[in-house]
Amino acid sequence: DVDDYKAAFVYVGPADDGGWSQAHDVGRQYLVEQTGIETAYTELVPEDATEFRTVAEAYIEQGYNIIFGTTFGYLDAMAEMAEEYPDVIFLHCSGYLKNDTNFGNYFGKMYQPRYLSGLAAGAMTESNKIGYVAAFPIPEVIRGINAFATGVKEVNPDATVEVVWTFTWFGPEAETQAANALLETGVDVLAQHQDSPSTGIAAEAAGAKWISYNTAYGQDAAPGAFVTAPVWDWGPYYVEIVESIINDEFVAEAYWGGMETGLVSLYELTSDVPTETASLISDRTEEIISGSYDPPIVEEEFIDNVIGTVNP
Amino acid sequence: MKNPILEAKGISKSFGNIKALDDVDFFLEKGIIHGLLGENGAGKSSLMNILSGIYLPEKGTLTINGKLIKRLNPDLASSYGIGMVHQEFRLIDSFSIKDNLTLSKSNIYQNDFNEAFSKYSDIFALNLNSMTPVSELSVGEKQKVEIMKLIFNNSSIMLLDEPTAVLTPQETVQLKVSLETLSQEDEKTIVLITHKLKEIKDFTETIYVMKNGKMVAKDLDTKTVSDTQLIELMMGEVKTSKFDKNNFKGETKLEAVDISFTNEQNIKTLQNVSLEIKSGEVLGVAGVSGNGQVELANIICGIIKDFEGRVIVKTKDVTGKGVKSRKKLNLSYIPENRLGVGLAPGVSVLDNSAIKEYFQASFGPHLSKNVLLNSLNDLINKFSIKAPDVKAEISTLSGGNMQKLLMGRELISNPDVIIAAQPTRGLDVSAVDSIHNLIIDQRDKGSAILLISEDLDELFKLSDRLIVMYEGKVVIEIETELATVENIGLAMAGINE
Amino acid sequence: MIDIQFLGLINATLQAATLLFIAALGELIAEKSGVLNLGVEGMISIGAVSGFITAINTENLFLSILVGIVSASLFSSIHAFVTVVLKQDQTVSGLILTILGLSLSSLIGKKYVGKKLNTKLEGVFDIENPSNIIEIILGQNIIFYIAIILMIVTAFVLKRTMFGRRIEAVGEDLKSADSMGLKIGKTQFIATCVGGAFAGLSGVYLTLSYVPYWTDGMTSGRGWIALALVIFGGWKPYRTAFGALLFGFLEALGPRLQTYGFEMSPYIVKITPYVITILVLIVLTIIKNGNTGAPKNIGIPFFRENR
Amino acid sequence: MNKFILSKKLYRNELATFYSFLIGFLIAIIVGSIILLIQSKNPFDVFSLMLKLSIGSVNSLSNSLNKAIPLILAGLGIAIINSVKLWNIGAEGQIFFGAIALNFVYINTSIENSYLYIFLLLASGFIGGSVCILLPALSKVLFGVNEIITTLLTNYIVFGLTIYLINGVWKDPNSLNFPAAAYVSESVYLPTVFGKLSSGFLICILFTLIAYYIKDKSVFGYEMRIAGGSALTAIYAGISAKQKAFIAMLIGGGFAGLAGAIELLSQTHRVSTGISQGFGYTAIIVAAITGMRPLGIFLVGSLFGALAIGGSVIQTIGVSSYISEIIQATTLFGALIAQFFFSYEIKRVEDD
Ligand SMILES: Nc1ncnc2c1ncn2[C@@H]1O[C@H](COP(=O)(O)OP(=O)(O)OP(=O)(O)O)[C@@H](O)[C@H]1O
Ligand SMILES: Nc1ncnc2c1ncn2[C@@H]1O[C@H](COP(=O)(O)OP(=O)(O)OP(=O)(O)O)[C@@H](O)[C@H]1O
Ligand SMILES: [Mg+2]
Ligand SMILES: [Mg+2]
Repeated sequence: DVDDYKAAFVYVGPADDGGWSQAHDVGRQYLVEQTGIETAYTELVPEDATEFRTVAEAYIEQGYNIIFGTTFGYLDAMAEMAEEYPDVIFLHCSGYLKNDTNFGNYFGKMYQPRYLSGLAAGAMTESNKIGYVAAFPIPEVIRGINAFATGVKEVNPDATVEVVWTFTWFGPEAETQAANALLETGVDVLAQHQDSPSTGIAAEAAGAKWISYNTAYGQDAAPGAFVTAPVWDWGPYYVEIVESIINDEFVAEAYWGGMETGLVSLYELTSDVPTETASLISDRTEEIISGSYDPPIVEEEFIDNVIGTVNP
Repeated sequence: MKNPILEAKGISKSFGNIKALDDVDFFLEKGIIHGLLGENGAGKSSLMNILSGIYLPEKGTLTINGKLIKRLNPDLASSYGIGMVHQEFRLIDSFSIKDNLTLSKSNIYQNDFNEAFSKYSDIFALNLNSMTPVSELSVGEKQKVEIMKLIFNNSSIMLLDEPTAVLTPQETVQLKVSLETLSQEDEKTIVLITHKLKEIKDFTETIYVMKNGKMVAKDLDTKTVSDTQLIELMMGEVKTSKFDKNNFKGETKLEAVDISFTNEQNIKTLQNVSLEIKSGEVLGVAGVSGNGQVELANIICGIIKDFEGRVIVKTKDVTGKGVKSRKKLNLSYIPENRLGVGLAPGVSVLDNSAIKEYFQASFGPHLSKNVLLNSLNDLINKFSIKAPDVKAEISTLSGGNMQKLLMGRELISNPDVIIAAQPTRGLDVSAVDSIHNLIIDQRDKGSAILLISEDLDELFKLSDRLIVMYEGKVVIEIETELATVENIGLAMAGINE
Repeated sequence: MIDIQFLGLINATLQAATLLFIAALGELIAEKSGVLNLGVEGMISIGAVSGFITAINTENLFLSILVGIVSASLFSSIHAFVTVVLKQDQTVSGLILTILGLSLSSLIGKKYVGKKLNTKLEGVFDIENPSNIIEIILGQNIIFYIAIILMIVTAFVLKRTMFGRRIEAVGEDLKSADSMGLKIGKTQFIATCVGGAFAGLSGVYLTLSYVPYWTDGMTSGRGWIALALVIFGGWKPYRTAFGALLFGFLEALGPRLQTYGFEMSPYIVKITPYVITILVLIVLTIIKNGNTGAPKNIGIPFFRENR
Repeated sequence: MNKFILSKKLYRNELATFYSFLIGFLIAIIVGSIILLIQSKNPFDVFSLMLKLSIGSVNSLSNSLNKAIPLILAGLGIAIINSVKLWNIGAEGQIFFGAIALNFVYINTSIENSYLYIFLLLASGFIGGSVCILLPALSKVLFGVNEIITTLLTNYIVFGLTIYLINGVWKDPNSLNFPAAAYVSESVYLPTVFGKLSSGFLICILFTLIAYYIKDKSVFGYEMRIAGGSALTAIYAGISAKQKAFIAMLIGGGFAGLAGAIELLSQTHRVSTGISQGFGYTAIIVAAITGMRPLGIFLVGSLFGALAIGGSVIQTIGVSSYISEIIQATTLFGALIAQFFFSYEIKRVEDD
């Protein structure tokens, strides 16, 4: 019965950050709407085992029995706690560990819509220089950059993608600085992997275009620059997994949803994307969903039209 | 009372459970120099601090020029024309003389500073550029600037708290002249605090005496009152000791050979100084301060190490060794600067009492509080030190008690060699007497004593032999019996007969 | 293209330096009066968030600057009250001020995280595409000019006016200044609040111009750097400004090095300003033979009746 | 004359700092309640949850005490350094550096006996803390460079170094490139004593006693007090003030380094940015608010541990964790205000 369960979400950023954490929180609200389960969340919990543990244990004391940890850094704590609290189900986003009983992980194939956004970027650039404000040099980010660059190359073999690392997930200032540094080199389209829209604000100020990320909420920040965004939609997954728990059908698995599940998608394009590009994107979208095409996954190094290093 | 310009009535003030002032009355007559006498801790400075708005009284009233004062602070006090020269300098060291003289809002020479400065420089015999930073002045010069500050602030009432304590005899004479000029020509009302009866008699017209926070005598006529009367008022009973000089002298305990020293400013402050002191002997060092005495003491005690020549303590050559080597040979040093060198401010009485011999209370790394406490109690009893609480900060003690603690600490171990610099500066007559007794006691117990002082009476009274230092050199060495105040005084002034 | 990159670097340097400098100058004034306020980080944060919130709600930039300044100044009066009126330890109070400022601004700013500011401080002179350094300088906004004016005025007032000499006298020697009739409490209280106001202005610059955006911990240690700059500058406004430029340059250089094709680790780039500051401090102290120029009575609580 | 006068009490109640702290805490609870009421939260619910989940069970109590360990150890180190009247604002960096030193030794050595190994690792943490303060200490005693700033700047350098290491040479290849060093082996984890309480807490008790001994009962502590009181007196007494300052700084840094080592061996089990969450800064306040007294630091540090845990858990019922930080800061300001009344009295002057 749904009343036997309470689900707690732990976020790394503010629940209304306009980015990653907000995407999860929208998913949580959808979950409540669909199932009526009682939920709670704690925001701004650092990526640190003891911090996560303190919060999660407080939830468990209060009778919560499903815990969603939505950032990679909670991994250790969740793996340990899953052993300690066999009656609580732990679900970890973006990790790679699981057990066979009460600990699973989930993530999405964000590189797919990133590839599509690369098609748009490649078509939009006039200077043939595209900038990418990158977060941390980890496989997920590198994979995304390569997928994006693959898209760029497909429509515009002359264009390059220049990468600057900020080492932040949510650092408006570092991201502004990095975006400006890129704009000074003459790029006219910027993409990003962080959760704040600072890159977009900088792009707009310089009259450049912007591929946002996470959610479409960022478009309010820089409507003049916004082109599109690879976005998350966690709601359906949350409903599916919670229902499986309620119905006693839960299996601890590693879930990696692609565009066919709706978990990841490319947000609606703005009108200034050329129509032939728009139709190319919708063709590719269908191919990806049907499984006839999947962008290459490259995580060890950058492909040849990317300027920068994976080991900064 | 005739027509007081300032009238304090029933003033009381306490610090913790110390009653510094107890129902004190005090009157000042316009244009007159008043003397204020009292033992250490009698409450003289406290009273002055109340008049100048630094301390607020718990009881009492203050009337200035017939007006009852409702509120007071230093700013208001100076607007009422009250200015004070404190026992310690109140000058901003890094600022120029000019800045120091003009910072106060009461300053009246804002626009014609230069004229005023040259005028008063003449009166005070001060030969300095007004842009010189105060830190570069000698103590005497600083004291003059302090007094000039009052004039620049248009103080009609000048409270001078022991201004002569740091002055040389010549400077004191100069000060007398300037104060007389100020009181007679500018009608300044002056209060002078000093422990030297001679100065009180020389400078003032009327005398007030305090004892234990109470005003025990008011408005005594200086011309008619006798020394014994004053001392009796201050101390109850008169006792100043006389010492005989038939002391037995033993083997040499301290020897300094051919000492020369050049300081950091590259000034040769000591040149070929040699001296030798036997057990049971007091060697007095006369000289105006700043002629190398401090350096000599610091060299003998191991604080300064980069000098030329040799220091031998009890036949052991300690040249180049540090302070501890001397301590091991039981040498004691009573430095000129009580608080700041001899005693550490901000640290408890207990800790300060152990600076010389704390290692005696140590067992390996352990320091026994009990041993320290016992030795302190010994000290307190033996030297009748008044300390409110052993855990209280040292600065809660009065100057005299601090000095007794310092002396006691250095003497209780019955040292072989004692270096004492200005041991009675700023102390009252009875404290001076007890310190003199301590020194003579030590002499008779066989210590070799180097006594550095600017007080010739003291030197003649205690020393067996005298040397005079002038510009880093020993200009005279003479048996005390054979010396006269004149020839020593001339030598101090650099005049060789 | 190199040119645009170079100008971009200069521009970013000036902006980073302005931010640091204003806060440092405020601290300098407080310290001159003898009050050490380690709460700069907290004060900047309060100024930043209150200015930002006002700007979002009213879109009135002038009002926002004012609110930022006033609220940080009021906030700094907590420190003044605790240390000047109640005579408590300045180091402790300042550190608590930082904690309080950071948490309070996070709490107040919670709803504004991620909100975008539609009005932003524009350059005083309208310069489209700056092509040389002069145009870059002219393209700075009003707060940059205010900073320059404040620098000149502060230096002048402290050294050349009686008012300034009195502030300095208090920080040099509390007892002497007091017995000269100077108002210790008032001077220190006001100097602390002026320091707070400057920090507030710096905070406003952060959210209304530097990064027109609010998030927690945005000050990211700038308050501490401002404190270091005061020492670096030997308590002198012009030298502090020089230090701010140096620091601002290194801060601006960091993310740009990647686009210049340097293979230097960005982590190492990030710590160089701190290393350089320490080294410069050491060299300066050696040159000046230990005399750093610090006000002598800094950090000492004053009670008139103390001995 | 003036109606009210302020006078300083010559002696302060020995427990004044402790009472002040309690009073400050009371004030903070009131302020916290007001903020909660403004946000329409029931303060009673919030505080009882805080209490329950910070000291209400063996489990939560041990969480709180575990949190207290770094606060106490770093605080003790700060207090030792303050004996010579120097400030250490760099405890945060020293905590990290302690952990870094530990990891360095761990990577480069191996010892069979795990107790011996743990001891070696803890010692290397301590030494790491000392090494971390070496530059500020040397530049202080040799040239007189202001230690507040150098220790502070060192924090940024060490934090940068930490990030550099965990993203670079020490990055754990097994953690999908997540920036953190590899785990240390389970054999060197610090054992727990009861509940989840790490045996680090016992070390913490031991070091509290050591700090107390050094400061109050040892010759070295005495010499530090004199040196801190007046440099000239120290010279006069034959005590090398610089030497004492240098040693005090190394010991104090070592205490903070040890905190980092314990944090690593009992909590994070690897070098990551989570080794310290501002413990080094909070420790300064813990030390200062207790008047630099080791036993007070132990007590107040423990309370702050509980407050930190309490602050984290109330987020779970939708109360911002900033409230707990505001409560902390208000407690401290409240304590400062209360201390004023313990050291001064306001007397009313009788009119006559
Ligand atoms: N600010 C203070 N704090 C604590 N105690 C004080 C303070 N000022 C004075 N006292 C105490 O009040 C008493 C009177 O001291 P005061 O300085 O007035 O004596 P004095 O007559 O000037 O002595 P001296 O000749 O040594 O200067 C002393 O016991 C002293 O310890
Ligand atoms: N006043 C003293 N009397 C006797 N022994 C002492 C004294 N002071 C220190 N000691 C002991 O002497 C030994 C040597 O100490 P230390 O090395 O500091 O002295 P030192 O080198 O002679 O001093 P300095 O460098 O000042 O000459 C130590 O064991 C110390 O405990
Ligand atoms: Mg006196
Ligand atoms: Mg030695």
